[in-house]
Amino acid sequence: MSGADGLLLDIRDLTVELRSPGGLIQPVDKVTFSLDRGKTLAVVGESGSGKSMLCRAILGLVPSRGSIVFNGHEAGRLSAGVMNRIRGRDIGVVLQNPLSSLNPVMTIARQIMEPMRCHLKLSKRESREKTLNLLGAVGIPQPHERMACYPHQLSGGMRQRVAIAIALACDPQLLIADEPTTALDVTVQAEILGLLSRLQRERNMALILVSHDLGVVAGVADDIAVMYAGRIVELGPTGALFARMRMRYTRALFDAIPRIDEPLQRRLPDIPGQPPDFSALPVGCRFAPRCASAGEICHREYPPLTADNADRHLFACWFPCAGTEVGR
Amino acid sequence: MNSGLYRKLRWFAGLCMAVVLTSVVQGECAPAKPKTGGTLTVGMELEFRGFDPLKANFLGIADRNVIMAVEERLFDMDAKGNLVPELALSAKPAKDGKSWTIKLRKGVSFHDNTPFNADAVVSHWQRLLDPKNRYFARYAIEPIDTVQKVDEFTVRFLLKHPWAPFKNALSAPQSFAVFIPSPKAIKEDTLNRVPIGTGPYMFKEWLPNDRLTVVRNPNYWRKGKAHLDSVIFRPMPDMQARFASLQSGESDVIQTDRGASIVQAREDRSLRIYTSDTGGAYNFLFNTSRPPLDDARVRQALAHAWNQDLLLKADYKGTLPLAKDPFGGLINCGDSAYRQYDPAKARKLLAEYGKPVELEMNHTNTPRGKEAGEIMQRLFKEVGVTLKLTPLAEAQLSKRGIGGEFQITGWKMMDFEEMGPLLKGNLSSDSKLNFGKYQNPKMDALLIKQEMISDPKERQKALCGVAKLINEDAVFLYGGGRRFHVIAKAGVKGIDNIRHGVIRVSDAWLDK
Amino acid sequence: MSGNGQKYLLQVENLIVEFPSAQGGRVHAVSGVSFDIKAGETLGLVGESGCGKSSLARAIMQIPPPNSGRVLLDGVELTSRHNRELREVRGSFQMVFQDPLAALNPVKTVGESVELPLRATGLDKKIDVRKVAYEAFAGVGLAPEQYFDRKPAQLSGGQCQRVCIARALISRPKLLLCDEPVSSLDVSVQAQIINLLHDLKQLRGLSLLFISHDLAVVKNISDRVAVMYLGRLCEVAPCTGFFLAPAHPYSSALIAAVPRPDPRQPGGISSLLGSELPSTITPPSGCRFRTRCPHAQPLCAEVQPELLEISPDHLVACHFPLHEEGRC
Amino acid sequence: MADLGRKPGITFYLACGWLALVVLCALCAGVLPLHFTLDQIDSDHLAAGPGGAHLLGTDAMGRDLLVRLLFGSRVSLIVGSCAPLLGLVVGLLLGMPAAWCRGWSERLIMTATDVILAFPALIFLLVFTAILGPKLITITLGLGLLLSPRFIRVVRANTARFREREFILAARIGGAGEVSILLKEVLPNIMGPLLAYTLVVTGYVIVVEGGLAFLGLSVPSPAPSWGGMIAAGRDVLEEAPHVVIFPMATMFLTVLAVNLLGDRLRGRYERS
Amino acid sequence: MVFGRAATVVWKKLLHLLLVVLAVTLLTFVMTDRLPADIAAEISGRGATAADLAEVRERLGLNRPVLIRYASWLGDVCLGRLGNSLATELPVKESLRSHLPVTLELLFLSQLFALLLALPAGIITAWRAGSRLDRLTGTFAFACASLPNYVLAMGMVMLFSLKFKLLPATGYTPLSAGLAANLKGFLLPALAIALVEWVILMRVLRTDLIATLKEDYILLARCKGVPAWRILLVHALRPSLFTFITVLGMQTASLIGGAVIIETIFALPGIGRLLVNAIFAQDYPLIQGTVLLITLAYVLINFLVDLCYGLLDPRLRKVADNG
Repeated sequence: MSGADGLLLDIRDLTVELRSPGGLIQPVDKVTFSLDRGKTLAVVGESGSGKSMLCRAILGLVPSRGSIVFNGHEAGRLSAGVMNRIRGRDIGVVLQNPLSSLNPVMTIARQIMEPMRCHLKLSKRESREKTLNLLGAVGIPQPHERMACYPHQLSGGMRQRVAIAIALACDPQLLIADEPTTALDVTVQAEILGLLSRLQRERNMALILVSHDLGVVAGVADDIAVMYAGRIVELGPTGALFARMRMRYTRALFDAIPRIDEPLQRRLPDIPGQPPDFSALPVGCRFAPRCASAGEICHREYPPLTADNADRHLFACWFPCAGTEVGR
Repeated sequence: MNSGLYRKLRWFAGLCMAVVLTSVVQGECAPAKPKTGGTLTVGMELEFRGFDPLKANFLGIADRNVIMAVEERLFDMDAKGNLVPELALSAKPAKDGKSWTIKLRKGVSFHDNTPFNADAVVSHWQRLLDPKNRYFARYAIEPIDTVQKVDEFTVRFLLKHPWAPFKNALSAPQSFAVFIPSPKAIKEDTLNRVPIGTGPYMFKEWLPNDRLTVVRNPNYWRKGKAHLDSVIFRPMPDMQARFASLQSGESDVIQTDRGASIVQAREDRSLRIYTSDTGGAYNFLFNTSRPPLDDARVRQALAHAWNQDLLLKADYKGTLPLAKDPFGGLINCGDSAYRQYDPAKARKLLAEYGKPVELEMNHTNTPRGKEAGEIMQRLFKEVGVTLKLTPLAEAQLSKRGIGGEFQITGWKMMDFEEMGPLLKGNLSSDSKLNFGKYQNPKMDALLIKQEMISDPKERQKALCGVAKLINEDAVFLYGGGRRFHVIAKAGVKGIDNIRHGVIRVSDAWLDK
Repeated sequence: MSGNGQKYLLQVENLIVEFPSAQGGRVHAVSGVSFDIKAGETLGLVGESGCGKSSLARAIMQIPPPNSGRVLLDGVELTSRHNRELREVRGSFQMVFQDPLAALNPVKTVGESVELPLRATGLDKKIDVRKVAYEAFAGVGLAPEQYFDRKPAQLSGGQCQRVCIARALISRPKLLLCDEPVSSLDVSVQAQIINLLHDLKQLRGLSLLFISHDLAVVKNISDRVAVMYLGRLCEVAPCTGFFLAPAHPYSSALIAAVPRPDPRQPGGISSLLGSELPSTITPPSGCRFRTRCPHAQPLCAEVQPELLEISPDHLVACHFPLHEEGRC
Repeated sequence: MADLGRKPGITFYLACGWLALVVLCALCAGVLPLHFTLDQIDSDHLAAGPGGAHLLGTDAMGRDLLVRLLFGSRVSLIVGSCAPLLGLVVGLLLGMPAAWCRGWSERLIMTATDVILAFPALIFLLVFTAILGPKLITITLGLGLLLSPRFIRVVRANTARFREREFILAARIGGAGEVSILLKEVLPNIMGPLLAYTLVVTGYVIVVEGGLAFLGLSVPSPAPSWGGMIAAGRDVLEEAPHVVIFPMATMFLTVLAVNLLGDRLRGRYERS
Repeated sequence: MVFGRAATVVWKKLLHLLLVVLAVTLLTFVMTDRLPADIAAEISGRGATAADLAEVRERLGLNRPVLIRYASWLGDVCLGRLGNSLATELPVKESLRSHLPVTLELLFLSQLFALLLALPAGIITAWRAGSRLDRLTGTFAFACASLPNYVLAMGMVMLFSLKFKLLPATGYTPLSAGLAANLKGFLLPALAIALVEWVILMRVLRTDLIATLKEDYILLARCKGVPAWRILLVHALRPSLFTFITVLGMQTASLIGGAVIIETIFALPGIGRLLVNAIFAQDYPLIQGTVLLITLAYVLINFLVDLCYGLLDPRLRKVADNG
């Protein structure tokens, strides 16, 4: 990673432990990664792999172990009040479903102004002005008129733009976007992704982009972390990762995507079975039960997250793929 | 919660011989000098009906108190049965007994400044006597033919025949007719809601179901009376609420017949209890026109199965006297052949009757009515009689009673000191008021005899004969004698006389 | 696949669906749509959310019947049938919904749900429903012994969708409508379901109406594609030609918007669709796409373009169709 | 509210135990070896305190409180269970079609519902009991009818939630008729919340029956009811509070137990 | 066109409400006619004969068929006349006017107390759902809900009025006699009602609030770093008030004629007692007038609740949004 001055977020052995009907579970298990200012990290995995929980842990919304160093401060040691100040001011959040993540009974202007007024103590006029700018910046036409609108008066894409405006209200250093396009149409999805990466570049924000679709993040992420059953199984710069997918799960995930540039009526190579239940995790590699190339050791011992050589491309697999380039 | 007391004393005003047996006062003697000022709050059993005789028809137990404060009679009657002048000065009968000449007081005026004179008296009485006006209790004053003005302050009552109870007709506080209202109020037809008289207190306001307020009449002709600034009459049908209001201080004096309150008040040194016994009784009417109650044996059996003592003990906590006759002790008839509680005898009589007996009783839907019903149900059950209970609202109970739609019904005999006319009305074969449809020539004969005879002793004998026959033939069952109770704060003075349940606020004063 | 002599399994003629909107006014969900599906053919129906795809599907299923227009299945008119008659032929056309969990009664076991079509039509007196249902479970790749008596909440999304497919197929339909059957599923599971549909199609000779907003998925499974915009069809074409050379500007924009899982070829951004979908209560006059169309001319506002054949089997409703400008 | 979403706690078992006891008492009141009958008057012990021959004492009329409490539980339980059940049945019969059919039938049913809701309940009960006589069945019927609009509303609201649900559409596509959809698909789904609501109403009805006793509208004598005992005991509240306290405590505990169960049930369905 | 639709909605609503009022009053007429009680007997008293009763009935016009009497009553109502009570001859309007303030004040105070208890308790228990505080509040609430209000009233009178002599046991002091005295008289009855009613309010609020707190927009608000109190009061409370408002409306509506027992125990001259007395006496004009008042109040409250829905949720403001 580049110099310490560029380091914004450093996470070591982050573990989330929750009570569930099936007993104590760890939806996030010893996750370690770091993120530089102005960079984009994509976290990819199937639903239930612990991606959203990881985001909440970073935000301090769920109790966690391990260390989170944000901007030089160890977040784990910060009090709830300070955490509250960091949330919304230094870290902005965009949630998956724009239909449900905006308060239906508040005008969008109020919702965007709220963090400014809470954190930056802006006056009503200042915050109105800033809101107008923001609405323009996220591409909402006629922002003046839209200010007084309620969320239900906007389309899904517009709502997600509003949600992004809320996240950007206090000019955060980090934006966490938790599946920001999953609930949207393909057409809108492209726009929102484009918008996010444009804003990220313009504002030199770091971005954590969570998605279940490797294809979606390919174009925007600097780094990609693939999660499976609570753990990061592969982590590396996008280019390197796409060039050589080492972990078999990553590869399978990639292959399962139907592609418009593929021939018609191709049988998709799917991953058999289901992701494991957190309350009954398999011993050894968690992907082993679904892995075609699993050997005896895979069922016995968890593979460490390591790199082949000194590069930043880490993966956790006893029998990594040969590393042929993916794609056509 | 429309109280069973609603109807407690609602009957036509009557003709009474003024004999008051007791007027017991518990508590220390009142100091001589009344103090002036203050507001007295009186807790009443019922909401007021109104004060126009033609509209309200009869004086309820609550109305009596108000009307006595606002309007006045020509005469009051003392405990010995002598007339005591009020608005009149004197009353002289003619030699033939067929007319009375009455001198009126001068210089008195009504609260609306109309002068009190012969015209006021004549117009009031003539209004009630006019058949067109259908005054409900006109038959009670029927012997009066007409009332004439002799001069400005003299009136003459012309009677159809000599009539001994005339003095009662002029003074009985149960009767609407005795109170002289303002002729102006009658003319303007406001009397029913705004009573106007010559009395010590003037009507101020009436908020239905909440309060009726009267204030002192500054121009009251009897100087030295009307000590209070104002009196608030508050209808509180709920018995417990009424007593609670006395205890917590919202009321100064209350009417009640609730045993528990009276017993509790006896323990409370800050409270005084005033009682007054009179004629009449609580009773349970049998409908004797229908089987099985047309059979005297069945009625007698029920009389033996009934235990009045138990009712008085359980329901009234012993605060009512046992009734064996309707005279409230005013006439001593011995035991009047009263049928004692004797289940064995009852069973025997029923066995003689031979058929199973199933009955239904109407009672008021109040705790009191229900309790009486439940006691009777249990007692009858012990002798093998099934009693079905039908709780009814007061108006329903009345309607069914009057219409004869009942087998047994809770009822009351009104609080008269002279019970003769009432008994005649209730028990004569041909009477419209004979709701039990009781037919007995022997009874008819006795009733006519008591009316005709003028010799007091013979008359008493005849009345005792009636009382005895009631018990012998088991015409109805007694549910306790009439005794009025008033509970007051110790500081309330001058209310010792509570005859017929009336709290005479004209004499009352506060020693606070 | 061509040939006029071939029998149409489904014919939809001038279908119109309107309903009162919650905000007042009438929603013109489907405004005169006609198309047909041949036996054994798969038609992919594509469009943004809110374009009337689902309304169209439900109108074809007669839940509720359309306001006007005809639906013929195997030459038999469905629209004029009464409830009872309709119920008798329900078995021959079935549907799979978008949200598999919502499409299953939460208090019943999935087995009961699968048996329902047989029991509802009174077949339970003639055949062993349980046996048929077990077979149906096996047919969609679920072990009946393991899953038959579970409640929907105890299954994963993919398993629920398999159950739904089993239910749809138990009455041996000729036509299967799939209303976004994979859009709520993870990529890996999506691939499983698409493959399953592929297999079933081949095994049973099913005809499919496959509705999706994801062109990549549609391309993977369809023989022909129909593009829908604001209640009208823009283009109907065989897959081969369509993806090579879309004729309608909207089709072209849709294809351009599909993300490509390749960091070197980000794509997925289409400036055409920046503006919002117009209201379905007051749709634009003439060509409904004209408000977002880069090639709109005054004529487009006045005359509604008809769906015309520009090459064999390739129909397009545009005054100014594109020529060989499409991508891929 | 207690122990929502957890394993049943001690309160839950206590509530169940108490209700079981009350039901048992109501069932066995006739065969228990009691020294007194329910209307037997012990004139030597009027409003006697607990102890002696009368375990819980006697009421103002000298009747054994324990015996009356036992028999009173029958009335409270019958009214408390039958009236809500009647309301539930009416609610299902009218509420489900109202939610399903829409149009004029819905408007008619909802207007009728509003009429009953706006209609002063007292007039209804007074007239009802005045015409049919204050019998247990009359009161149960009357209360049930009065409750039915509330049930109709709850049923309608719960049913309407499923109108557009996809599994209902799926059943319709599967060829199921509307009646069978209502009965087999919707009913099992709304039964849970409805039962929870019924339990809450049960507690309410037990209390209301007592209120009717205050107005003299309760069951006919000699059958006792808890509410009737409280109303009657009010007369001797100051000198013999136990006459009120025992039936009050019994009613309190029963209603509390019912409420606790209802809430637990409600909590269960809310989570799912 | 949009305006036309809005107008139709309002007209439909008004028609529905008018229908309710008509149906309720007609039903009242028919039902009270079936009452075995008899105003004639009430007026005539116990000494009356059958002939007297018949005469009174004739005079009051009670011999006419029910529907005719209803029609003439309705006609009078349209002209603004409610007639006079048969029993007291007092204008029905005046009776209502004198009883209504008591009921309204009782209603207002009891609902105020209920709100003061239910709102904070509902919010806190929802926020800390499952905590010890939640369970404690829940248990206390259940205890309250399991006590009939008449028992509560009896107990409070014994304690506060008779034992400690803090508050009056009965009666109504008009506002003209001073606010303090007036409030003192209403404190116990209002509390007796409120202590039972707040529970159901609190429970629906808690349930809805818990559901709202699980919403994504609450999560987003937390992500925005909004303080807890603001999340509860600004974000979560308003969307959670629907059932709460509905229940509040229903409770309030039922209190207008339904607080008979409390009014009796505290000797308050309210609408409930007026109605019961009128029913027992079968005083048609008074019954009808009171029922009309109660129904109108019900209708009005329903209307207000509907209005509140619109205020609470902009999605329900059908009319305004369609520019």
